Amino acid sequence: MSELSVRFAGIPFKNPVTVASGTFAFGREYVDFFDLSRLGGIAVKGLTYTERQGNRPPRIAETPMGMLNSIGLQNPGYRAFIETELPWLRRFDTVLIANITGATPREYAEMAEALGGAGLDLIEINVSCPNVKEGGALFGASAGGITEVVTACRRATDAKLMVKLSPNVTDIAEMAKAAEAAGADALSLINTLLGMRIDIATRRPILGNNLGGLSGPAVRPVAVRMVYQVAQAVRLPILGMGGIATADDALEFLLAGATAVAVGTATIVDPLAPIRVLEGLERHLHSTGESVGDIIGAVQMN
Amino acid sequence: MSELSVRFAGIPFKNPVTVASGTFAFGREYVDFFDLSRLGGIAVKGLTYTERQGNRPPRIAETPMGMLNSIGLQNPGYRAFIETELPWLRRFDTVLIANITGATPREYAEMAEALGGAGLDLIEINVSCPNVKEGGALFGASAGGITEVVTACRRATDAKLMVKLSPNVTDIAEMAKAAEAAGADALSLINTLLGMRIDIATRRPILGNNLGGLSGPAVRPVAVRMVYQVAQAVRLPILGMGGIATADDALEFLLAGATAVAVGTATIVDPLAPIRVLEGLERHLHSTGESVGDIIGAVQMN
Amino acid sequence: MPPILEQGTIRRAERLCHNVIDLRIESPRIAREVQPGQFVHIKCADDLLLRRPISVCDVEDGQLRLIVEVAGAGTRWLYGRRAGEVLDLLGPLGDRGFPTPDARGGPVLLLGGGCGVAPLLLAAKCSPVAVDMVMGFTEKCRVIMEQDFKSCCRSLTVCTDDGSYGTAGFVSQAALRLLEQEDYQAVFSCGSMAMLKSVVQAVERADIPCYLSLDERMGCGLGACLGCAVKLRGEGGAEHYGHVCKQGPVFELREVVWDV
Amino acid sequence: MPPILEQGTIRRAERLCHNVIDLRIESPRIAREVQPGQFVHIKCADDLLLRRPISVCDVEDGQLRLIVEVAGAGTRWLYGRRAGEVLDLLGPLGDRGFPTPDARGGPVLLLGGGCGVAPLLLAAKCSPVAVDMVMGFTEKCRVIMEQDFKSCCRSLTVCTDDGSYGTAGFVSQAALRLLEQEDYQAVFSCGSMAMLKSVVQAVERADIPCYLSLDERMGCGLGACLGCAVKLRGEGGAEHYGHVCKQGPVFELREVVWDV
Ligand SMILES: Cc1cc2nc3c(=O)[nH]c(=O)nc-3n(C[C@H](O)[C@H](O)[C@H](O)COP(=O)(O)OP(=O)(O)OC[C@H]3O[C@@H](n4cnc5c(N)ncnc54)[C@H](O)[C@@H]3O)c2cc1C
Ligand SMILES: Cc1cc2nc3c(=O)[nH]c(=O)nc-3n(C[C@H](O)[C@H](O)[C@H](O)COP(=O)(O)OP(=O)(O)OC[C@H]3O[C@@H](n4cnc5c(N)ncnc54)[C@H](O)[C@@H]3O)c2cc1C
Ligand SMILES: Cc1cc2nc3c(=O)[nH]c(=O)nc-3n(C[C@H](O)[C@H](O)[C@H](O)COP(=O)(O)O)c2cc1C
Ligand SMILES: Cc1cc2nc3c(=O)[nH]c(=O)nc-3n(C[C@H](O)[C@H](O)[C@H](O)COP(=O)(O)O)c2cc1C
Ligand code: FES
Ligand code: FES
Repeated sequence: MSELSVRFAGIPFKNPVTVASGTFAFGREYVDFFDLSRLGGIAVKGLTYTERQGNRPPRIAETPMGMLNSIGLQNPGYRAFIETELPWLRRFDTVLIANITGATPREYAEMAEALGGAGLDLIEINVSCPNVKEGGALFGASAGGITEVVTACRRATDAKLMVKLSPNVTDIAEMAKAAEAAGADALSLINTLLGMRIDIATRRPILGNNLGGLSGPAVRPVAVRMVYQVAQAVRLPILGMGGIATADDALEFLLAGATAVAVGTATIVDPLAPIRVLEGLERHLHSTGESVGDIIGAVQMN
Repeated sequence: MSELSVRFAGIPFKNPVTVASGTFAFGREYVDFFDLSRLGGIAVKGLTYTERQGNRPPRIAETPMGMLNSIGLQNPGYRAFIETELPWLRRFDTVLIANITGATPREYAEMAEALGGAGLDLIEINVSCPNVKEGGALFGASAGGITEVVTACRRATDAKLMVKLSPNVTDIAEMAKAAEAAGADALSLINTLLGMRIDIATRRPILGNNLGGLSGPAVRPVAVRMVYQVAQAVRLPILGMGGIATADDALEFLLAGATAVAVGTATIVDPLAPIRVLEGLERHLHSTGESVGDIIGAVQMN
Repeated sequence: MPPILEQGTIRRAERLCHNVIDLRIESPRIAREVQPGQFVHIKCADDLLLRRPISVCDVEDGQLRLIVEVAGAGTRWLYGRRAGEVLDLLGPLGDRGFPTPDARGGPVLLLGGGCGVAPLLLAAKCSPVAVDMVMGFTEKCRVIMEQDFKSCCRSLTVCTDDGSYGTAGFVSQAALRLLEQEDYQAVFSCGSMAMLKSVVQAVERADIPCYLSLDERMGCGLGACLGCAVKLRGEGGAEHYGHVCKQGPVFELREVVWDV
Repeated sequence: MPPILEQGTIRRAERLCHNVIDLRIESPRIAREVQPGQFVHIKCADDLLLRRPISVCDVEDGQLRLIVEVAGAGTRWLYGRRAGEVLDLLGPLGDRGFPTPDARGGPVLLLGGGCGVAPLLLAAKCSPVAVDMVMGFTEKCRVIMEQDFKSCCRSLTVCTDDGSYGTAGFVSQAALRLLEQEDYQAVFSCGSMAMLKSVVQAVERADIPCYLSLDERMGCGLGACLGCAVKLRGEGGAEHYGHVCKQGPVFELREVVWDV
């Protein structure tokens, strides 16, 4: 085992660097930049039960060291993913992570079952998308909602389930515990913080959908805090994300208790960001002579 | 009435630009830079029942376009404030805003009573300080906690009460409604988002207190969103803050529904920031021929 | 031609008028591949997170030519660049630029407004048929690139809104006159949304293809983030969201659903 | 002397060694007021929110002299500045710098480590009594400002940790020897926390006042945000938090509670 490899919810990852759902589509746009097999894992664009066109434009607004998005889960539906995208993605030697959002627990369960059956390594249950009206963040805003969705998925599949938590809650640890109790195998966090920008010239929100999700470096301190709190509260492995752009950022998440990390917005800015994070991590481990496992959760509180 | 003046909870403000609690101490450090009477209002450093020394250093960590602080309400106690600072502050022609944090509803009430008696224009009830163990954010994390504190204060004084809401909640509108129902006259938001930074070299949190509150431009989209949501939910006037550094930023908050704004972290960077915001606002109004009132809540949703 | 990340050194930075700069950037790998209508995505100041899309106006000797007008913080930063500085470029982007006109067809009409004239230059230079160019600006002091177009277009009409230079009036008005006189095989246009709208109205009556370069706020520029949505009408007439960065930035007028 | 906001133009930017730069900044209003040990608070790159505190090393002809060593993003930005560029300065800050020695007292001993030698230069130059300077660096190639101190100190001892230049060993060891030989009225010191600790140990035995310039992460630099706390022992022995930017940055060794 190389010093970069980790076991995450029982799944071997060749390294702890993955790409975050919604920032990497189904990978096709990035093959020109690097070999996708170098990644620890790929979380594909969020899938829904049926095809979705997403929200009206504009869908992106820049903010200080962050961005708001209101894509609204534009995707071809989970069946089309299984048929059209999955066979292509399979050629890469990396952990494939589906990301699902249902309008009802039943939709979640059906998708989890089908994707598990299709051989997805890990199914990320997105109960935190702030950009759709039904489902999504609605479930992620309460322990009860999380329990409901995760329980339904757990019954439907033996596949590994990872719950993607919303940061827009009072007590993230409570949400994590609910997911753990309902049978989740792992947690991922954070999804985006709900935000808004107003164009003072037009006096309208910049986003066509008015509100959107904040991501990027701006949110990193909130994400690191939540990863730490969740790591203290549950025994599940954590996929940490939120503003990771460099290996140093990734190390912060690992120290806080994440077993693996995801690069999101940084890839939107620089297609090579995940590789830079990976190579930086590699260099760091070489210099300290450690393996990733030595760093996970190694923060010493003051 | 000039185009800059506003009525806020029945109190006339000469302009809507105030300075945020904890970023302006008791004003003494800024008299060398500008005439404090130019400000619409001054929120003084958070006061507690007895003197507090605050948290151990380091207390500040920079983050992408933001900062974490864990001051922990270092202050001389509310009585010392009334005796030593208030008489000096009274010489300025500006609205004085006390900011109080109690360990119990009773402490809040006693402070509100005494400060009301001492003639403070507005009392900001801080139920959202993330940096103290007792009281503070503990109350602000639930509607019940807010009700308890505000009810106690309301019984204790006829002074105008403004509740400072925490952004670290699932549903900010619910908190606003609780404050309104309990008799608050106004709301201020947002306080800081709870965050953490880890020094990867020492593997310890940078802040001596481990966690701290995130402020500055990074949080602005979250703050604007919350001001908008609260403005939709209650009829109370809102003092909006969170990352305001320019007049354009202030206009976003006014459009979202704030009646006045506070400049916080920006003053820490540039002592003249509040004046720049004020002058920019003035120029903007001159150019459009509007008064502040025309802008408040004037956002048109898409 | 897969997109390339390239550090391009600015060789010349010339102010064309207030708030408009003409940059020549040594970027041989991108320059070799670029097609008319494509754009590069540029990392600007350190405190600006996202890249900014800028059309390629011309290519020569491994250099990209870009015309940038200040619209906000990112373009202001670009406006401040000087020769010798290095830009982080991603490009060429956009699967569809302006199509290559049919060498046996009629001439092509180019309609550009303000900085929107920029991408039309490469289209004009690459055209196997004659091109007529109409360019519009608010006023005389905003007129740019007149010589560039003169040297590669059969005719050039310069309009100013206030009549302070060339023909008084809008691009669409001058376009209408030309469309009556000549059998164009296609119209290529780029400019502000207001200008495009009036061009659309003018051209809709004529039954010829009209290719528009569209503007949308962008994230990745690669088709991955789905940020730069534009409503399109599909084969069967069904509406769906396409993406300006990948499927565009040039679209045929009739595929676009004009919501706004 | 109230603090002043001033845009200072860099007149000279000279690299003293790898990652250390010597800046001369035209800043007449701040320069007129500055006292030994005070600092300026500098706005660095646009993507760095907070100012960075840097001690004033010297003043001459309305120019501030600053010595900056790269420690992170802000100091790296400062290291990249060149003559002609303008810095946004806030200063002079700190109510208490190094005290003016009693003209009738004994000499003063200055102990500096690395870039911490910088503020001691102005203290040396302003001293009415003789000063002995001991400065320590990790190795020969890191030695800076030797000539500057030579020209204003009675004696100068240069130490290097590895003995590659001057005396081998730490500043505190050389200090101990000098303290045995001479009746100093005070010790002034500035350097890393590790160096200050060893100086504290060396000086504590000698019963003379020792003034240390302390480092703490800062926000406002004015005493308002209460960010730069340092634990102090008050009159009655009670501990409380003071603030480096306002009550310091120089403190007498016995007021400080050495927690860490
Ligand atoms: C395909 C394409 C080609 C373009 N070619 C040119 C060109 O050749 N010359 C030129 O001067 N401009 C061109 N633009 C417009 C240019 O991209 C915007 O003016 C620029 O992005 C504004 O950034 P800013 O930081 O100056 O403004 P800000 O308003 O500060 O930008 C904030 C955010 O909004 C985005 N944004 C704001 N306005 C626009 C806009 N009109 N289009 C797209 N994104 C916007 C920015 O990219 C940024 O993400 C082009 C746009 C597109 C989509
Ligand atoms: C009163 C005073 C005088 C100083 N004088 C000098 C001097 O003359 N020359 C010199 O090279 N350095 C001096 N320093 C140290 C210098 O301020 C820090 O090295 C610098 O702030 C680090 O910023 P950065 O962006 O490079 O590092 P980063 O680690 O990226 O900074 C991140 C944040 O932490 C703060 N920070 C990090 N390290 C320190 C530190 N050691 N002290 C204070 N804040 C820190 C930064 O100000 C910033 O807010 C002085 C510090 C103080 C308090
Ligand atoms: C454009 C965009 C689209 C996203 N789409 C999804 C999605 O479909 N499903 C999901 O779970 N998260 C989605 N996210 C959230 C990211 O996966 C990630 O949780 C978040 O952006 C924080 O990480 P970052 O700061 O590194 O981007 C999206 C984020 C962005 C910026
Ligand atoms: C150093 C610092 C100290 C603060 N102290 C207090 C305080 O004592 N009481 C309080 O209600 N808020 C306090 N705050 C929060 C601010 O008043 C404000 O709500 C927050 O910083 C968001 O605004 P900003 O981004 O403009 O700073 C403090 C913030 C900072 C940065
Ligand atoms: S900008 Fe990302 S899909 Fe177009
Ligand atoms: S830095 Fe603000 S009080 Fe010292």
